[in-house]
Amino acid sequence: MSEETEAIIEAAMFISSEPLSVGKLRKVSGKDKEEVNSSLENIRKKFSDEGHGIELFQSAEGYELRVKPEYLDEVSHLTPYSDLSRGQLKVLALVAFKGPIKQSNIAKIIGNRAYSYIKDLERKQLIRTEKHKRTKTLEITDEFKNYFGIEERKELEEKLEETLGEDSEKLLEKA
Amino acid sequence: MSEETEAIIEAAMFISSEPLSVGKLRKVSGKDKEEVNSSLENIRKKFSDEGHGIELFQSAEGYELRVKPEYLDEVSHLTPYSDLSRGQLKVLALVAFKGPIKQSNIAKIIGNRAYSYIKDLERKQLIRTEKHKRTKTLEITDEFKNYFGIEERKELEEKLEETLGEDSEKLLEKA
Amino acid sequence: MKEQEILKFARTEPNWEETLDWIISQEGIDPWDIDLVDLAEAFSEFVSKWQKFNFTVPARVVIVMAILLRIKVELLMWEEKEEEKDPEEVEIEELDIDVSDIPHLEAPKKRKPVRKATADELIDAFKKAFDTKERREKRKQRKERRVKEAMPIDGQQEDIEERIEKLYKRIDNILENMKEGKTTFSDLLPEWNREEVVRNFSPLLRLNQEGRVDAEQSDYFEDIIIKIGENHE
Repeated sequence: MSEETEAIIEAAMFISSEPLSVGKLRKVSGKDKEEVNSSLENIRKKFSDEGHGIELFQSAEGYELRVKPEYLDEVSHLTPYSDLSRGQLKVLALVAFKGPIKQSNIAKIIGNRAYSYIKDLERKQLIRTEKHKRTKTLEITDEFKNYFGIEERKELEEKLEETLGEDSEKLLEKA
Repeated sequence: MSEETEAIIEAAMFISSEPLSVGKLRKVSGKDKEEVNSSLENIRKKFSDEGHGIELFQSAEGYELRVKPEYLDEVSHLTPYSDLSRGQLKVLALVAFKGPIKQSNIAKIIGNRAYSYIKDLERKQLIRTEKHKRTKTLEITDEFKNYFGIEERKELEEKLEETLGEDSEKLLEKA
Repeated sequence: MKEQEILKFARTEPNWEETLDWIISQEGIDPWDIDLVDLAEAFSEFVSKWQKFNFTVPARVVIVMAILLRIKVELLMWEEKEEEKDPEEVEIEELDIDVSDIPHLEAPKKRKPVRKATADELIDAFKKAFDTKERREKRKQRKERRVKEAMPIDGQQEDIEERIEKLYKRIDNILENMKEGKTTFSDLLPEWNREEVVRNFSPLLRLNQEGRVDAEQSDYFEDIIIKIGENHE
């Protein structure tokens, strides 16, 4: 019964707090790789229909259901939860405004938990680390620009100045 | 364009952290009551199809998308979140398994914080209070059965027996 | 009941019959139709106000109050029982179970819908990152200060034995000049602050243990009373 497989995979992606790999979906549904893949294909087709506001999205992390980008602006205020935790956001902000920045420098500002946030952000491909001899430096990625919908990092700095005024310079000098 | 209305309503319900009223859906979609209602009806029909693992659910609090109860057991391990706190769940368990039960009796078992949990649960319409001269008694509602996907108290007791074995009999005898 | 009146009445040193009589007249209770619940309440209110003036309440009056209150409780319980028999009232037994015995109910899991973070949130996080740093540094400084305060200050660091003897001498001196033969911990200290308390408390414990002084604290946070001990030299 392929319909039931589709249903359970849809339910799994709906409730999951993170994207699911094919392996994970096989486990949940108890079906083989082929059936999982063809079910995913059917789900993708169903939701691509214009009457749907959500879609199947595949990223490096796996499969997930998400709001179609064209509706995101209109509905995203309906949830208070962002997919980045406060700690992750702090690290990301430091990399965005002060990058390339040494990993150890970030830990000095945020504390030791910074290392686990850095790992999370790398997994989400929002930052990348580069190794120089003894130190690791961090920088934002193209995926970061996609995520925030900007072309250049400069756009962010302008926004920072707009919101903070003179304080922005002081902050940028720190660290 | 009714298809777009359906899409945006679906997107809104997908991303919202709480059930949405028709009023709220009108605001988000910019459509009138009739169009919102007929869109909701179409969405309900679409998801009732066997190939879907999620459904449109209407409760006292509004409309929401949720996993179809028959798939819940198989996928609920994929998220750590539930919208009832442990304290609320304890009160709810007492009312479900021992109700009708006196409000003062619950406070005696759980402590004074019980009163605020009772209020929360009443707001969610999972329990209702009945006033008799000097005492208030609590009972579960139909909404409770909806929420847990349970038809009758008997089913609850069976579920309890499954998890607790012999202990459940002792507990139920005390009631 | 006005406090002024009670004051006047209490001065006459009444016995319990007179007290009862007085309350009935003061409260305007019909002596031929006394509501015992009301009377008990008025009586106990009277006694507690009486006590407030620091007068010694005669024991018999207190006993009468206790009897009246017991009658009141019994009456109320009887009334409640009567009400429970009321056919409208549902009979619900009181459960006597422990919190840990409550059956486990698992709430249906919910999806937690998330959205992307916004540029504004990123800017806010940038600001907060430095706040966090400052807070952490301040916390560290506070902690260091506290440790310093609790430790003897350099230069003043002296041998514990020396401190014990000094304290003992001080106690001895004070007691010699006093008739009652006892002093308090707070009187011993040149100044009541954390540093002095810490400096002197453990020497005092040692002296007490050795029986050279007899230190006693009647309750938590009460001052410590110090007397000369059995092994006084």
